Amino acid sequence: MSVSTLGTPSATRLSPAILAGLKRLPEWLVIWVPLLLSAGHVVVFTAWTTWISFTPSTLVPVDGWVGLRNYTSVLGTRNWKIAFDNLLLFGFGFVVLTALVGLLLAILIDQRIRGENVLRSIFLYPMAVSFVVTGTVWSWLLNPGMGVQKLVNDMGWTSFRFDWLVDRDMAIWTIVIAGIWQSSGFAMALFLAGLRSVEADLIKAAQIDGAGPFRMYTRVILPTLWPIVVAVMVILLQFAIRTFDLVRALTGGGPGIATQLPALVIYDFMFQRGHLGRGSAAAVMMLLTLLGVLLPYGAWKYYMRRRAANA
Amino acid sequence: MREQSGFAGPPSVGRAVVYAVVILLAAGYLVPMVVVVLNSLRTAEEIAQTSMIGWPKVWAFQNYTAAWSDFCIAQTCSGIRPYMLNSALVTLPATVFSTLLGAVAGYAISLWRFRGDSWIFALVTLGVFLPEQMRLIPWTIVLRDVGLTNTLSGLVMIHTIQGLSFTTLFCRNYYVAIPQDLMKAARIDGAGFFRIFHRIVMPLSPPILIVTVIWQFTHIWNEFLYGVTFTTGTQQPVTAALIALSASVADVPQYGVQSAAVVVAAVPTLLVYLFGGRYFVRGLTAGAVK
Amino acid sequence: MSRITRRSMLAAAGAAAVVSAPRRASAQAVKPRLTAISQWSAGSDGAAITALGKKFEERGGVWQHSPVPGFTTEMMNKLRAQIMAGDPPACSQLKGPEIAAWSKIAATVNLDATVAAAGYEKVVAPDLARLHKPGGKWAALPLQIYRTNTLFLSKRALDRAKADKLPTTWAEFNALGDKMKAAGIAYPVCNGGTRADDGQKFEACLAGISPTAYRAAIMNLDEKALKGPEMKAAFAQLRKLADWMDPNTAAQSYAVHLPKFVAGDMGMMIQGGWAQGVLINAGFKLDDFIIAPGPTDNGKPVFILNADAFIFWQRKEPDLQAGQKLMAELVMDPAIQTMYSQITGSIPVRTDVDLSGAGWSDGQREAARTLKEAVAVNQVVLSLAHNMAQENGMTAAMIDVLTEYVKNRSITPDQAVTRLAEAVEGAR
Amino acid sequence: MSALVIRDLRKRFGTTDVLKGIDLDIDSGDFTVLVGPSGCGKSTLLNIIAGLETATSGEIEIGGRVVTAVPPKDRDIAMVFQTYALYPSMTVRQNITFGMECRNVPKAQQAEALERVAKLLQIEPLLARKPAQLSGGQRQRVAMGRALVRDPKLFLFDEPLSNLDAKLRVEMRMEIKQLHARIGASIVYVTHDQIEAMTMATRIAVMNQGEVQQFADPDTVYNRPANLFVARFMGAPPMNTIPATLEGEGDRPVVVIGAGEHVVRLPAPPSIGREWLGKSVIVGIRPECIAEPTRLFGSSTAAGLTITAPVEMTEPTGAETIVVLRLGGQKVLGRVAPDIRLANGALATFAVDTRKLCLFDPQTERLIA
Repeated sequence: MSVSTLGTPSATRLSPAILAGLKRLPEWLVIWVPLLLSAGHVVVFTAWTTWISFTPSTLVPVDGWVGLRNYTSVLGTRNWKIAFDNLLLFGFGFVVLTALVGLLLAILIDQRIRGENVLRSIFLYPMAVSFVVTGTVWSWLLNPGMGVQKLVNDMGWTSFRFDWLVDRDMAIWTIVIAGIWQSSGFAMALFLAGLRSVEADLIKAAQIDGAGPFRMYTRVILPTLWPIVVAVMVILLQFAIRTFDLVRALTGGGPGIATQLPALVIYDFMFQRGHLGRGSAAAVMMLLTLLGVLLPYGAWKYYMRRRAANA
Repeated sequence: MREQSGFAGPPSVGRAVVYAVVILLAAGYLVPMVVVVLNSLRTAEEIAQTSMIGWPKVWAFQNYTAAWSDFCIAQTCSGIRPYMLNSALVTLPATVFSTLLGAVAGYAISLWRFRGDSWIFALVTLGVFLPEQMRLIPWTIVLRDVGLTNTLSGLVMIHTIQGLSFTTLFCRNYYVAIPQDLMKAARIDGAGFFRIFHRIVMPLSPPILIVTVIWQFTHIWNEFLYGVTFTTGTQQPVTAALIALSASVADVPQYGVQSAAVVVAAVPTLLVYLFGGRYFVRGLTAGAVK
Repeated sequence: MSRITRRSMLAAAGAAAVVSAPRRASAQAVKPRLTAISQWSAGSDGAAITALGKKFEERGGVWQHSPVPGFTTEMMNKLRAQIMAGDPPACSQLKGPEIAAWSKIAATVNLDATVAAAGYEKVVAPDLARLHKPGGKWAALPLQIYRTNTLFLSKRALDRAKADKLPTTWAEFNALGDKMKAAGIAYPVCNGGTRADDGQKFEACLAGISPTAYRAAIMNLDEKALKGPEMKAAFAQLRKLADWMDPNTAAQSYAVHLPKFVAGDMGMMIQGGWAQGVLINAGFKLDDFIIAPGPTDNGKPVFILNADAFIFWQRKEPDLQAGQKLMAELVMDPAIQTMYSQITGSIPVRTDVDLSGAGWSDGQREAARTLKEAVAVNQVVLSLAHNMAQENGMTAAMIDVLTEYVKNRSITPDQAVTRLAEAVEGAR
Repeated sequence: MSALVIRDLRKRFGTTDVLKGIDLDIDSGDFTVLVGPSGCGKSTLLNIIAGLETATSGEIEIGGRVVTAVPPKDRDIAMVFQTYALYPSMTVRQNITFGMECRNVPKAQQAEALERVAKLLQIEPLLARKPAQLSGGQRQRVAMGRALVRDPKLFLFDEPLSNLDAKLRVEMRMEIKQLHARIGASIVYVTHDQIEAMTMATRIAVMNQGEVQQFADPDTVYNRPANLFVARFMGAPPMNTIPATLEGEGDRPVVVIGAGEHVVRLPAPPSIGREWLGKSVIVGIRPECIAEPTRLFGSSTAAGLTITAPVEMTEPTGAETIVVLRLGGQKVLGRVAPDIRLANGALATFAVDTRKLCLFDPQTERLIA
């Protein structure tokens, strides 16, 4: 009896604001729990890695403070220098060329050709295959002793050389080739979608203006694809930065250490060499480089939005 | 919006060139698959004694039985079959969870706009750039602390949380194109957060959901590092089984069976692309909500 | 939540400890169980460890082996995750100086009593024994041994070069190489393209030139020895080898070259003893090739040693403890070592195993004999390329230099000596 | 009774004040048009009325109930959007009944309401279609239908006609006006088109820079604009505003425009205060108050007065001819009969309707007489 009299008024005493809040609780949970988990893991993991980069951690994380020693020691290795140079080269080459190839494929497929479905599937399927498989198969194909070069040589053109895989200076481009093969289909799909949503009036207008196919694409259609280009670039950049399995299977970082990339160096230091601290330092430096690219872009976008809002 | 933007030029040299280029490129794209499929039909001995690239002398169809149900990983001789199941048990729930939660999150960020949304979106998006290698040890600690070490549920959790970066990014960018007026109209009609999502946003979403499902499915299916580190024994995903087949220094590489296993293991992702791919471009094209 | 879980786990563990005390008397009755991690999942490695598991089960044990396929690094990731989760396997694959390094991050089992009971210490090469006794106590047991400086010669290449004598010194090796080249053999040296392949060629050169210098420079990282004349000579010899290799080798296994090797298009191969099994499994015949000890310039046999081992992690569970004891006994058992080595092509750790039986090949007999002789003249050294000489961090830093040197002919031996010394300094 | 009361409503985005204290009181049954140039805050105001955005401060009352903190669905309003905002995945029928579905209205009642609205708007044949299969005008009707079916206390229209072509726009304008007359609903209608405002409204609120410049019936807004902004915004072409000085001739104040040869003197409105004598003012004259000399303004000729001014240009529109003349150094528009043609540069005589002169304070820009 006394329990129920205590219970009922307290239930009705809930203020309307709390009631309204309770009603919205499910949606708050659905929005915030995943977002906070996702954003939280990014923040916490990055912070943790940063912390570890200042500790003397080797096989397992330990507390302690060694200042910048891990950083100087990573910066002192040739691996890091090579990896960093390669990231710039590979990042640029892979992103730009994949986008271009993807665009070319999209334009070709967009020419009212027969068998579009089949062709599209052919260009897309490499996305479905794991990087390990891609790397392995391309290491056969690009190997001068058994792949393309051998095939051409055997066909009679004996002076033909395609030995980038074993050429220290060119090996990084074999990773670009395999990467293009794997990712250009995705770029193609996005571009094709973009091409197909260009307003028909725009094309009519350009046709009336007498634009030929080349001018049509370069001056009229492509400029409208700008947002898609940015999306493609971001996705490809993310690929480039995280490229790991592909290199491990294709060149193993070689010839020598000529095709090291930051993701490999990070993994190598952290786990192969048992230097968690140095590996973390490498990871932090890579993320800082990335922020160096992303922050200006973000700031620019923010500025453009502010300008648009104020206009 | 149009179905095609090609220009009906004269049926001339130009078109012939287009066809020639497309067919040449398509053939080039197919080469790696052809090589793998051919190797999957050659015996290990034949490959070892000749070259990695070649036409089968004898068709070794037994590679497929070996890959599917016979070859041994340590004392377990069951082929990749059980590992395929493990991969499915991780990939399917993780794909569904990350896609759904990402869709809701993207919807909330793009259409509801709340305080701090752009910050949290920036952080979530940053997640796509974090190398997996960097996250390995933190995940180890997390799994230990939530008690999911060596469980498939642990992998599902990891892939769901990590996958949210992609799915949220994709969905948010797609949903931004939904006009705000639609949201206003729905709110005046009395629809709440979930009803708008369910009745208005979801029906518009198949294109982007197909994209995220394809993306998540292939990435989780092909993932290796977490798969071997966070599972044990017979719980391992199929990628681990594939690697088990690859050469160690002390062994002749089992290229024949390995290639067969690669082909079999790639079937689910290839199917996803084949069936999803049809809606992929069409979906993206229809993306602009009028 | 996490803290609660961990605390409750601790409590449970404590309770288990209390409960287990009075039961100690009946500990013998418990069924031995072993949880093990290794990277040996398939092929002859997988077959060997599976056979070991069968023996374990025959002795009444429960065998729970989880292979971690892939590189050793992945196996170590798994081990690390298990250790950090407070759940290390009862036993795991680990080798060389890593045994000492890892035994610092988690408690290991003291195997001294079991080893003493088996009288094992007397029959193991001292250098090898030392690696498995971090802090002077046995914590790990070697399982099998490979020689990494085994010389394989192609019969057909020898015939083409009209060679009548196997090379025993580097000078003879070089002469034979020249002869082969002159006979039209494009690549007198057969090599794979992995980092370990390149490192292994270097260690064969240096140890063949001077095992003493190898011990000082590579195993003890002596600064003076690292810049010594033997180092330069070794790099010069390595350059000769590199010039004779097929430049079209990317990061592939040496196994892809075996057809050319057997056909006589490649002449000589310095590999681990395991290459014999690979050749046979690829369908080639024993009379397609000849196995010989690697070149040594001082007339006495040099054995570069690579050994796989198991480390035993401390567990409280009586059944796991019983399993560890059983496993240790099995690993030291000459019959088990015989079974294991006959499957993988290695040689037994015990120097007292008789290899005259039918299950052994001439190559294995020769290697075992050489090991015995090399132990006698103190010319057994530990392999750098196979992570026996240094911890992984140092090994990787050194091999970076070696593999670059092999792949880049513009680096002079002098430069290489300097770079190697710098790399060692940087990784210390 | 008031359908909508807005009290001291303010909205601030960051550092920008979008609404600077809006007060409006709209009677039940009124067709109120919020008109103003883009960026004046009218759409924000409408969104706040709907509850789609929250005000920084201030109060809103709909149908006698304070709704400031009430979510849109509970405000008893309906809204028609510029983009129509039809749910693309639903049929016309579902689009119209979605709101009722959300409020758990019984199916039978939904069908009844749907039928009523479909008949009213003549969209019965379209009910099974999806929005993508409709023409612009049809979409507009469906959007209206979705609003009408609710039978709310207040209708909100956000530039509903601006996506239609000119002919359709005129038709729909009339239809909406008739609809309003028939159902007598209270409507708040946002537009930037002052013709829509003039033709449809019973009350017009002219907005600029986050403030209501004038809130009155269309005639007042047109003839007695509260300030220079309203004067220049309403009407096409807009009211001429010319600097002048006020002089007293006896007890009759006179507006003097220009100086020297082309000086023009017009009688000032008698209501102008004596304190303005000798000061400069701005005089506002609607173009239709400047006509050919034979035009008779109203019934009295007393208002008639002629001036002579140089013609700069003429624009025949068919129904009339717009003349650009120069008055006191300013370009001034006049409207003359359609068949009149004047040579550029020639001096011409015009009749001026002085009854409708407005005078503004050049400093405050407010109407002073």
